[in-house]
Amino acid sequence: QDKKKIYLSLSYSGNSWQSEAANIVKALAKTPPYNETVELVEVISGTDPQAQISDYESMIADGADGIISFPISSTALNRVIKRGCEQGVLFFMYDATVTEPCAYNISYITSGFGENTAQALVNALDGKGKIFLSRGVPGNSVDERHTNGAKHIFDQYPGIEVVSEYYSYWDDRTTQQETAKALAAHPDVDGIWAQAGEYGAIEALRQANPDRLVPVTGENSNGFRLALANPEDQAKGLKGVSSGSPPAQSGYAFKLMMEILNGDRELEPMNIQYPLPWVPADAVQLCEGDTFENGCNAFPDGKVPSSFVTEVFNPELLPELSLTSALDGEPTPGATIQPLPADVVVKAPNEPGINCQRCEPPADLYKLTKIEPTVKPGN
Amino acid sequence: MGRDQLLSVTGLAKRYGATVALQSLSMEVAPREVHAILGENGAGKSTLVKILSGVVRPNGGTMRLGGSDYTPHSIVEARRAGVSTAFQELSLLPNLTVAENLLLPNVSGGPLRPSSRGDAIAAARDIFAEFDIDDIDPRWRVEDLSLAEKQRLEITRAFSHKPRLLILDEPTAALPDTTWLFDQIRRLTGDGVAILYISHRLAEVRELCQRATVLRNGVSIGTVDLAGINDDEIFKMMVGRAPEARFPGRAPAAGDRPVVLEGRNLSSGRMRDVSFELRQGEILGVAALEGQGQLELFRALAGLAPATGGDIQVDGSPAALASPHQAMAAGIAYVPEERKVEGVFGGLTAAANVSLPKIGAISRSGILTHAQDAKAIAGPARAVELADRYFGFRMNDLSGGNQQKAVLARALMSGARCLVMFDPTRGVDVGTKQAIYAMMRDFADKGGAILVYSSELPELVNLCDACLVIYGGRVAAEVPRGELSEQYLLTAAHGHVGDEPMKAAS
Amino acid sequence: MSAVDATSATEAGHAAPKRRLRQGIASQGAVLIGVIYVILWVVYAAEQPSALSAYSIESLLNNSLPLMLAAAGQTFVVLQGGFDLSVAGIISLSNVLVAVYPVEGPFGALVNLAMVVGVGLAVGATNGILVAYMRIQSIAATLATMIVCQGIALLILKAPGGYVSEFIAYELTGSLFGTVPVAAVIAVAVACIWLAFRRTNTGIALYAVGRDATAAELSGIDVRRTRFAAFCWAGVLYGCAGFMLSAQTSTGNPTAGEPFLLLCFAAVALGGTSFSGGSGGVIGSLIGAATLMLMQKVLFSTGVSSFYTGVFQGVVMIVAVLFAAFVQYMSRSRGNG
Amino acid sequence: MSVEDDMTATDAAAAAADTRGAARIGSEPITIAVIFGITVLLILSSRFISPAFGGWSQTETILFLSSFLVFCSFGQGLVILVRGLDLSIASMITLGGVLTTTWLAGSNDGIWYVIPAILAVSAAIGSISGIGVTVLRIPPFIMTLAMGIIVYSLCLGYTQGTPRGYPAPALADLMRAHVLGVPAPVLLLAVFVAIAVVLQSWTTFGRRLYAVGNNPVAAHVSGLSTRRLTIGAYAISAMCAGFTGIALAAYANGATLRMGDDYLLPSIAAVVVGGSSILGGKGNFLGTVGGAILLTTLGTILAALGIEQGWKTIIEGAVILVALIILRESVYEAIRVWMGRTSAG
Ligand SMILES: Nc1ncnc2c1ncn2[C@@H]1O[C@H](COP(=O)(O)OP(=O)(O)OP(=O)(O)O)[C@@H](O)[C@H]1O
Ligand SMILES: Nc1ncnc2c1ncn2[C@@H]1O[C@H](COP(=O)(O)OP(=O)(O)OP(=O)(O)O)[C@@H](O)[C@H]1O
Ligand SMILES: [Mg+2]
Ligand SMILES: [Mg+2]
Repeated sequence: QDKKKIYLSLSYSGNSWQSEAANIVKALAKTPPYNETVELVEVISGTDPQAQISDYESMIADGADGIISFPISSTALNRVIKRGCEQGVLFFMYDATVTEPCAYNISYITSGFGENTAQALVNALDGKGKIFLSRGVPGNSVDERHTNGAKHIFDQYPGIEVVSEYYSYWDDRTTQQETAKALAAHPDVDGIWAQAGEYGAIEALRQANPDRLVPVTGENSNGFRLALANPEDQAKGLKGVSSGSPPAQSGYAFKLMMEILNGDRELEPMNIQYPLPWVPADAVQLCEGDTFENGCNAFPDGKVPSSFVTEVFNPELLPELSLTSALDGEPTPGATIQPLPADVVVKAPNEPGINCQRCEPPADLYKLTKIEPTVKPGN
Repeated sequence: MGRDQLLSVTGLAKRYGATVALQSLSMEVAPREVHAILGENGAGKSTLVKILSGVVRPNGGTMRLGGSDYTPHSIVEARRAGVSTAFQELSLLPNLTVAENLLLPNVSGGPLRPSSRGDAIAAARDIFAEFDIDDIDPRWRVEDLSLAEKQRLEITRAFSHKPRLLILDEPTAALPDTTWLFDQIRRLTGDGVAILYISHRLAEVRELCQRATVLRNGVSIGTVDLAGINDDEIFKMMVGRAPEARFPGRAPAAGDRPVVLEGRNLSSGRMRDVSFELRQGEILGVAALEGQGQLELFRALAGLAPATGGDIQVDGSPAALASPHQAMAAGIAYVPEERKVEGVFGGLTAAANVSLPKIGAISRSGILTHAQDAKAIAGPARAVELADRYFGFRMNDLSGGNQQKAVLARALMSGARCLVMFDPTRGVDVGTKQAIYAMMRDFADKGGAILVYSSELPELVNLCDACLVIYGGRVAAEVPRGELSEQYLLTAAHGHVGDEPMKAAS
Repeated sequence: MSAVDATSATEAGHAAPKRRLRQGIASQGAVLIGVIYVILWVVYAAEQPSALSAYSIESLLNNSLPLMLAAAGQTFVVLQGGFDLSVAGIISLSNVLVAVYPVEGPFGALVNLAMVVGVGLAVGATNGILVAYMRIQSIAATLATMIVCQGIALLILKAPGGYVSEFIAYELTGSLFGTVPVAAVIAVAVACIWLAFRRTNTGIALYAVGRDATAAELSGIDVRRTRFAAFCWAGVLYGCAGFMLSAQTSTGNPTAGEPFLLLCFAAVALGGTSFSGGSGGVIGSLIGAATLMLMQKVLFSTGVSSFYTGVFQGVVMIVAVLFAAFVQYMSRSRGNG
Repeated sequence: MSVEDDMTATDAAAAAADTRGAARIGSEPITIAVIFGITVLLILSSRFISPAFGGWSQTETILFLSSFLVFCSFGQGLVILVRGLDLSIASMITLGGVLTTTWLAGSNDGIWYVIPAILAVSAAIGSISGIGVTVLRIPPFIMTLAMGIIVYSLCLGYTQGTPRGYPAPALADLMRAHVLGVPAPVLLLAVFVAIAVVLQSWTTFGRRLYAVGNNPVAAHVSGLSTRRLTIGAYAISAMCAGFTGIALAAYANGATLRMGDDYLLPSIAAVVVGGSSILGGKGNFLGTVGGAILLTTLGTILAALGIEQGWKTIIEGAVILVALIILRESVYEAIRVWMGRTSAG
């Protein structure tokens, strides 16, 4: 029989986000009928673009039908991707993107994480206060996009003062240490705008003063969601919203790619937007079982580590998945692959340097989509 | 006198931090003269050499060379002014070839011009031919040369710069045979070169030099005509006290005492089939020309290069000396040949260097203080006349002779019953040599045993209870105490025993 | 660097009266890593038949060249007895410059090349002054300059982007006359320049200074100038590495140099250059770097489970070195017997 | 000149004792003093950046945050002392963290044997590196780099990419506890430094390591077991890294696989900025501690600066450079000459 040869190319592995995203793809590939029709090979290239280039070359030479990948660089891989496309290989990038037009990008990046969370923080602070920006990786285009979005909002509020801006490498522990350093200078901070690693920011606040928390916006760690929903922490001053990058993107990308490869769907290479998760404190709901059911979006303490990224599921797009898929890469017993809804694909806007090279961004780039300002800008 | 001197130095001084290496040195050297510098270890001789050759700059004093002011800022400047030097601590690069070392820093004839290997080798051959060296191949790596070969290379390199003033800092310390050197020196002085000659061997100095300047504690005590002064007077100028008897008296022969260390048919490298017996209370000498296999014998006993054939017995039972650690455990302490490479921990203090083998015993449950060090080493340091003031010095900051004393003190310190010493008095001053002889005699008298190689035959003749002569890797002669004489040892070492030339092993 | 290397060296030196000629030893490291490289190629080609296609070879060479140049530069510094961390900073900075200020055409490529060589030289010279003349330990001084370079790169380009001129991106990663990869030409050119340089006074001085700076000084070598020159050479080569990296990725990235830091030391070590200075050479490092990149291919083709690729990678590195040591040991003992 | 004149001169000089003085002050105390001096100056002057700075609470934070770097730098320093380099530190920290969270799994039970077990595993892995370096004569750079890659990959496989579990609550509590008003981790740091200083500078083991690092050939000739000592240094280094991993896991209340990455270069930097020679044989742990605290202080101050990251990075490099220039040998020489003069005159 004719199995499709699919490569899963990771940059680095070693944080919950990366391994969950990879596990989802692995679990899907083992779910019937893909277990019969897909041969999935996982390759970890490390953080060096040269290595990923080399691995892409090898995959193309090896006759891959499709490559699903978390790209290390949005630009350095373009040349090899282009060559792969010429050989008829499908390239699906999840979460991070490439600017080569012949690849499919599936990402939430364009969905406005920075501006929406920033507005949520402004709302929580009533438009004034000293805040920290806990950023991602210096010199990274995603971090740049998020931060620009956030600053676009903060700049409209003269009452908001960014007193410290530091890089936390999307990592809990680094966030904790960097936040601790910033807290040494500004123990009176009023709020923290964070990217991934936000739970570290909360730990640092607790370490500095066990009785006082401040509003924090951040991404999707389970620990963060639990804290947001915890009445004790709320009483100490914690407010905020959990948003940001969902590992589920990889599953969506994989299923879409398989549908194209199997001839079930016609789709030219394009940039596809994944919807931005949005879970304010009052929306946190604990799951009883191993999947997102009945609108639940977090797991009880002890079931998963606090660094576990909750947005692994999507009842609509990925009904096949459960906790064991995300944690161990095993298929959910009894599940079979369900087709994606026909009209699922949402085109992402252009973002120069992120998903296109020489292109114009839309005029309403930083339009708010998840939240309305409750404080009027400008005072 | 003043006008026709080649070199004149007045009031030269050099400090290193709180340490004064030279306080005030004045001297003059005439053209064609071989001028000796005499002084105890640490008196400042090498410091003078370094200043004259542009390696370090003095803190005070003036130097004039050939009538004009002389203030070299680098070794190259000094060479250009006509001063070249063979250093006490050899300055060769072991990872380069002989030819490259010889021609440094200009091997290729221009900074960006690639050298042709052939040219460099030819140039090196010419130099060797000029100075009568025919047993060193310019293509060899210096790493693989014996210490004596390195010493000759260092000297030849100094010759090759065609100096007006040639400085030789203890050139014979590692040269068992001085004929070649003396011939060259005589030829060079004949050509008008003046030579500053530093050595602790008075006999040599008398043979070569007309005048000597004596240094003590960094001060030049004066310049003397060697013809008009006897050894004791020179000694008194150097040290400030009258000399003791040169060699200690010897105990009765040790024939009936137990054998401590025995080698049977040892082979390794150039050494073939060497057997010996070393008895308690005995000092057994080893005489040999350069590279006859004596080094292999000593290294085998030290556990550094285990013998490939034969066996070694300690106290009558076979001992595996596979590493220096095992040799130490068997009670054998080694004084190595190449001090700089194998003996000295340059960055540690002299005290730490000496106490090293015994720190386990002097520490209190593993904790060790500098005070404990200093206390523990006092005895051995006194035995080799290493002054207290040097205890806190880094070894690299000590003079060559003082480093040697520290290495000797370490061997003593180790508590071994058996010392295996390769040329222990190399570079050590006249006064200290006597102290070391006395120390060795004392060690033997107290029940220890010593195997000693020396490049100075009088030492062997006067100190040892018996002597092995090694030639071509084999024991050419075993000379009992009664028959020890320099003449006899020399003949045997050249492979003539009873006027019968011996066949070399290989 | 190893505490025991020295011991074994003297043991061997004294046990074997056989004298070695320098030629043989100096190139031995390169020969051994060359053998390993060939063996890896055989494994790779056996696993992946397309490995020997012209395209495959060209792309592998293109992919390896930046690391090869970086490792070549690092070798100069390691030979004189030091470490140069600024490699990461200079590569990032060069990459960013080429991508932010692209100049089209072959002449433009020269302008861009001049820019990165200038930057490399400037940073190298700064390192040289700090290390040779101000006597700061090289690893510390170059750490500081690396950080400064990274900062400047971030100021010039905040996030990946920019375009590299077409000429650089396409001509320099293609083949001359459609047959000889440009990358191979550059690598061979660097090797030839090195072979000539090694025999100049400065080249010989480099080995001398690395082995024993005091003895080198006493032999009349200008130790400081030699060190300074080594850092300058290194800087220039890092600049070229950044240039070729830009050609390959055809964009700029302010953190492009970071992966090169450890890799280029690994390449130098694999190439048989000793970190205590004074032995080894650029050719070994070039092949060492190429070996590291080839290893990526071999790992891929053997299909080790992805989580444990690292185990395989680490073991291969160790085995490569052990193999080299074994061959050396065998050849030496045969020579003695 | 006649011989008689000389002899009188001789007698005169004979009477005078050797007045040339001895070596007085080593470079190490000066390095340590200077490096702590720079750190204190930085802390004091940081008051201009933030009014909350320059006080005890900032110092507390700095000490606390630098303790992780101090722990792993001690091992790194020992390995550098014996002419090596330990590039496996990052992975060993990760290993320590991963084992802490998976073996303890969020409970206090077994903490008494799990922690020693983690340290033992670390030490065993360090010994393998040491054996590779000494017995197999693999260059330390390659050996420890390869070992680091291997250990990292084993962690990856062991956790299947996601470290789970928590450290013991007791450990997490310890990180937050105060003893006599001082945070427990700061006290832990003090105890660690005391033990480490004694081990490196005041024990026979430390002295032997200096000897091996200073001249490995001479150490071998003097009968030291250079191999065992070197292996010991690598084992301690791995153990310190494992310990750092435990502490970090306790601090962050969990482990990640990249948790060690931030410590590799800084651990080398702390050692070298602290005055140790990267070529081995020379250095003092107090200097390393100063180096680690200096680097952390700098990070803390930069975090509080409201400027672009590019400029922050440039300032970081520049400050390190200035510190290095001040810490140069020639500066000690000057100080030593000056002290020599004043004490002589
Ligand atoms: N770099 C240095 N730092 C400190 N003291 C030094 C340094 N170099 C030499 N000294 C000291 O200067 C003094 C003179 O040493 P020098 O080497 O000139 O003696 P020397 O006369 O050559 O002795 P030897 O006969 O033993 O070779 C000694 O006390 C030595 O310890
Ligand atoms: N250039 C020099 N001139 C004079 N004396 C020096 C010089 N360098 C070092 N010393 C002396 O050497 C002594 C010790 O030096 P160093 O710091 O290297 O050893 P250490 O580290 O204390 O010894 P250990 O390794 O046993 O702990 C100091 O007391 C110092 O006075
Ligand atoms: Mg001397
Ligand atoms: Mg010391």
